[in-house]
Amino acid sequence: MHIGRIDESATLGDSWLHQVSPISKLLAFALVLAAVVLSWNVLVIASITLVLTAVAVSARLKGRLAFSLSAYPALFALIFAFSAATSVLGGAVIVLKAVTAALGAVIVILTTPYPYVFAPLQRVVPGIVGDALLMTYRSLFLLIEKFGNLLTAARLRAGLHAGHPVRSARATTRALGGLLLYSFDLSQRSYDIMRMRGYEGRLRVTLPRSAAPLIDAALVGGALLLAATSLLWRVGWRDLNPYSWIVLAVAALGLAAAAASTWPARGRTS
Amino acid sequence: MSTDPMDAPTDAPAPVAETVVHVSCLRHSYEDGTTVHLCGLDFVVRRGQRVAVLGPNGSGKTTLIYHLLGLLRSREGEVRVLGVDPARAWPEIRARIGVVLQNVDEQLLAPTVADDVAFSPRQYGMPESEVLARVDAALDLLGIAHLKERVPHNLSGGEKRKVALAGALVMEPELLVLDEPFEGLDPASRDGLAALLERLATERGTTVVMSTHDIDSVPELADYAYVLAPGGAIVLSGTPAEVFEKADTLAEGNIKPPILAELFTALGRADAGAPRPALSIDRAVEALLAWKRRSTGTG
Amino acid sequence: MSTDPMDAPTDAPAPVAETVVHVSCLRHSYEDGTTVHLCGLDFVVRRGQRVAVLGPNGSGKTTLIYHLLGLLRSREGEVRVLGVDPARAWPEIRARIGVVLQNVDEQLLAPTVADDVAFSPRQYGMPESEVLARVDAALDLLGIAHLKERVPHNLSGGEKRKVALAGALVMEPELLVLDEPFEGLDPASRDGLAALLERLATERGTTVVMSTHDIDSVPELADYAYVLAPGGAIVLSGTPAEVFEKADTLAEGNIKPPILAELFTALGRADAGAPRPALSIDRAVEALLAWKRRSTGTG
Amino acid sequence: MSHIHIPDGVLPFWLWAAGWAIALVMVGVAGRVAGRSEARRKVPLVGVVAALMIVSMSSEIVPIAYHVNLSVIGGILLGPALAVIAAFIVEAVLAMLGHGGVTVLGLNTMVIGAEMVLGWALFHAILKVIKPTRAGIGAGIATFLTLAVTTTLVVGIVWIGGGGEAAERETGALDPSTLRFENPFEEGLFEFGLFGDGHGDEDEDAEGERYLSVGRFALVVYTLGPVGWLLEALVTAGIIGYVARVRPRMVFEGALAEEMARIPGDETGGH
Ligand SMILES: Nc1ncnc2c1ncn2[C@@H]1O[C@H](COP(=O)(O)OP(=O)(O)OP(=O)(O)O)[C@@H](O)[C@H]1O
Ligand SMILES: Nc1ncnc2c1ncn2[C@@H]1O[C@H](COP(=O)(O)OP(=O)(O)OP(=O)(O)O)[C@@H](O)[C@H]1O
Ligand SMILES: [Mg+2]
Ligand SMILES: [Mg+2]
Repeated sequence: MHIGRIDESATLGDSWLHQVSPISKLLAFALVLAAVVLSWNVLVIASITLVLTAVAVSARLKGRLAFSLSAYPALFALIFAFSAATSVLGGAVIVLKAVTAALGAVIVILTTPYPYVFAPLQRVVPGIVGDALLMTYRSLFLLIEKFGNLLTAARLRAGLHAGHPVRSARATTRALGGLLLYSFDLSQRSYDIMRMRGYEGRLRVTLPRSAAPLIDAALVGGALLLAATSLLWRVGWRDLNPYSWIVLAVAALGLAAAAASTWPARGRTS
Repeated sequence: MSTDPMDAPTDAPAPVAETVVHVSCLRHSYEDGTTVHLCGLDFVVRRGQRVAVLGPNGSGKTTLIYHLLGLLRSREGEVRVLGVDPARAWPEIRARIGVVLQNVDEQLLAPTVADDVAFSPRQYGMPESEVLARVDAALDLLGIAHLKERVPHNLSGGEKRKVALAGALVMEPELLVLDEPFEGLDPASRDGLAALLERLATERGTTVVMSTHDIDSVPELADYAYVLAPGGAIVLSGTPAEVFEKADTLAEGNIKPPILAELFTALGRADAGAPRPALSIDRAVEALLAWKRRSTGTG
Repeated sequence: MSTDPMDAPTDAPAPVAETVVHVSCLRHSYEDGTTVHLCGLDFVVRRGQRVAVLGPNGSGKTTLIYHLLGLLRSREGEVRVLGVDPARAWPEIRARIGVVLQNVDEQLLAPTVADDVAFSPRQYGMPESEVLARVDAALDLLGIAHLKERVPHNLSGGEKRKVALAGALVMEPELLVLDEPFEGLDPASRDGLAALLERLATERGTTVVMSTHDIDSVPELADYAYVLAPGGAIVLSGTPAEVFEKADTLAEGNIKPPILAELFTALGRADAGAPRPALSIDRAVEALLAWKRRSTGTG
Repeated sequence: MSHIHIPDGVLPFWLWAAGWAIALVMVGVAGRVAGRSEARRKVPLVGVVAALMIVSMSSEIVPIAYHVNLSVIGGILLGPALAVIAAFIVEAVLAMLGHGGVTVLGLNTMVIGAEMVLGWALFHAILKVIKPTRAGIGAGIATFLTLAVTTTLVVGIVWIGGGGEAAERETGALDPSTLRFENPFEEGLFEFGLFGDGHGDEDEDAEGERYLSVGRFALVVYTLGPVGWLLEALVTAGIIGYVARVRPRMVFEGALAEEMARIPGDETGGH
């Protein structure tokens, strides 16, 4: 969960998705999110997952990073599913929705440098919220990293013994308090430095134009298609549900195609 | 922003070099009760000077620097930087000051080194072509053009510091404030940075305030030095040569003079006719040869 | 600091000291493709040795240390520490190794300095009376008893490093691994730490592996040095005196020899009869006096 | 436990829409209030608190069903106005990561915001009767009480939305028949369900309870809840006790105190 790895994937990658303009990506993400939100059909959601996976594969995102980032929410969805859903199917849908939405976000984050994500966002939300959102994003990864380092330090310095849960818990809590202060100081200095270096509450970036507007259009169009499918199945579920497998099949074909198209390159890199 | 910072209007009082920083008898109390009392001599920096702040751990160097940057507000004592109180009017002077703090990790803001260095010029709204030219120039100055497309968070400690320095230099500030800029740099990079600071001072008239523990480099990299005692009092000031002569006061402040100074002191103890301290290798060689010749002459 | 580092035992092969660390031809690829290839000479540390790892920024010192601690796992090459592969069997050897990494901020785990230093002994379940005794001893060793009740996060950079060091020393480890332990310490503290490491090595037989940029202290603080070239190859090893004689290889590795070595080299250039390099002030004074006397004699 | 882990589409439209409306009003008011004070310099604190809440909400302590919220800590450190903004940001980021959902973002903001504000208020009320050196314990008590209240709020929301026919309408497609595989051209030639009972329309009357069993939800929440509240209270007590000792003003004044690092003049800066 190293911020460096996310930055790296976002800025150094050169897939077709990296070349799509950030606005199109955000728009497509919003549409995909809408599709996930609307649908309550396990096969349709699974199809969206497959399509997103196909996109991730064709953009050659780092599989492990993308997976671990998007699997995170699954854990919590599982908790909810466990406590609230009444059937295996319902639980599966809940988990799948969480993972799919996260995957969409992860694809955007891994292919768009964060200033490009936040510059448009800061234009639409109130000043202080946008400012705080940016600081949250930065703090988030700093924190995760620092927490990891802190755990490493603890491990190097004796480790947290499973045999002493109370002692370990107490040490962890204290470390959390320290982490809070440390990360506060850190983000304070980080923010100070940002302001010293000219930040005024709005990131100023020139959003890159799309390299190929057709691809942009295709991306947004694809997302629109997903949203439409989702809506269609939602509205006409009584009639359409039996044919959900077709959607899934189409998505699976897409994934297979994406995987096939990148196969030689994948073989080389991994 | 393309005009030379030195043309900026300032309030020069005297015909000599104008005062850029003036701190007098500052007292700062941290929340937990720790008090740093930077009293004694006034801390004065004139335009074009390179000033080193020396002092043992915990003497208040970073605290002083935070006050210069308006990050802390003084309860007692006065701080003036470029003619204003930085704690009140920082935004007015911000664009004229370049800063690198002690811990560089948190100062790297952007996803690539190039973007990071470009951060300030972009925020100040420079045209993109100029931004790029400046970024390249700054990276070249520090010899890290090869890191341009790397991700800052993945760099080694010393590399990160160089990137942070490039980010501070890119606006061609008239005042550079550096907290332990040499920490984590390899000796060659230190020399490079020292040479760079000297060039900036002579060519652009950049004023530099830095704290450092690298005593041995001080004679090369600073025109003037202030020494803080434990607890924060400013007990000594002067050119490096002047400062390092006062071995007693230094010892009180837990500061070891540079090796060459020590060598000459030891030599003086062993041989009454030993040469006066020389603080650079060239001068030391000269002095030693003269000393030998002299003794050969007399002996 | 009393014994001369040059008298220290070096890598005698046979019945002498047992090998504590052995790294051979390590290759590490970071995720972004940056590869560090620590090949060339083997990196061998014997019991009781104090070994310094030198090298320019980005040469792979931290990478090497992370492998010793099992924080990174090698794809190629072998790493053995205290007889095991640390990436696999770290818990077995953990209690015998004290560690201070480059960024100390993150290593301070507890709300007060005393608690922080007590972290390891408490986790290992030592009786509280012994914990307290050890904490006091460790704080005294580093001269920071006055910081005992302070909050680590509020300390200055150098003070934090001393606390981290105390935390590593409190278990009386047989192997100390320190990444740039002198960064941010004032010169007096550096000397203190160097003396402490020497005392640990002679009294307790503690083995020390440290990376450092503080070339000038190397002769005093290490018995043995390895030099990494940019890119990571291990190009030189030997006692500090041996290493610093190879000025050419050093220059390739972007490393400047210590000031005294430079002084004597410069002196040698100016005067054919100049003395052989001496790396401590006392010896340098002796050498210079002898040189002068000799010339007086001949002159 | 008080964070609603309700994914999108479970609750009826009117409920989550109302949640959105209320949350937006809350954020708007909070933004106003925060804007009037010297809020700019508190932005990094908001960022860290929000980030900490996100991290902690994403890391479990007890394997199942419990994670720390740190919401009361956030409330104490930020004070009410900024707390609401932080709550909104936390939920927005979690929603972006699929943890919580977009439609329920408003409700979630309401709940977490309420938790933070209530925690802050209770803490300061308790501070009036205990010594400042006991701030940690005070924070612990405030946390336990707050969580008890907000958990009830959550159960209430689920109860309002979960039982009625609205849910049935809204969640229409959650039906095992989803898993029937039918040939669009030869209707009924082959079909099967993944879980055996693939014939969706045979038990219409039981559908209501299939979506979301409020009773079971409440049962789980109220049995596991107190354990979670207690853990959360302990964690809060530890952390606030620590911060109160180290940076007392952060706790007692609930915001950045005078000497703390900041760039002055920012109140006017920006836009
Ligand atoms: N945030 C803080 N809260 C409380 N005390 C502090 C804080 N920051 C620094 N101090 C204390 O103030 C004194 C001066 O610290 P400062 O960081 O200015 O020292 P320094 O000269 O920069 O030291 P170093 O060389 O180790 O960086 C120290 O005693 C330190 O413990
Ligand atoms: N997490 C990482 N991801 C990618 N590359 C890395 C990472 N950490 C280090 N590197 C690279 O590996 C090389 C060696 O780094 P390392 O940190 O070992 O150097 P170092 O010798 O400790 O330098 P310094 O003296 O500056 O601390 C450098 O080129 C660095 O950029
Ligand atoms: Mg400092
Ligand atoms: Mg390093």
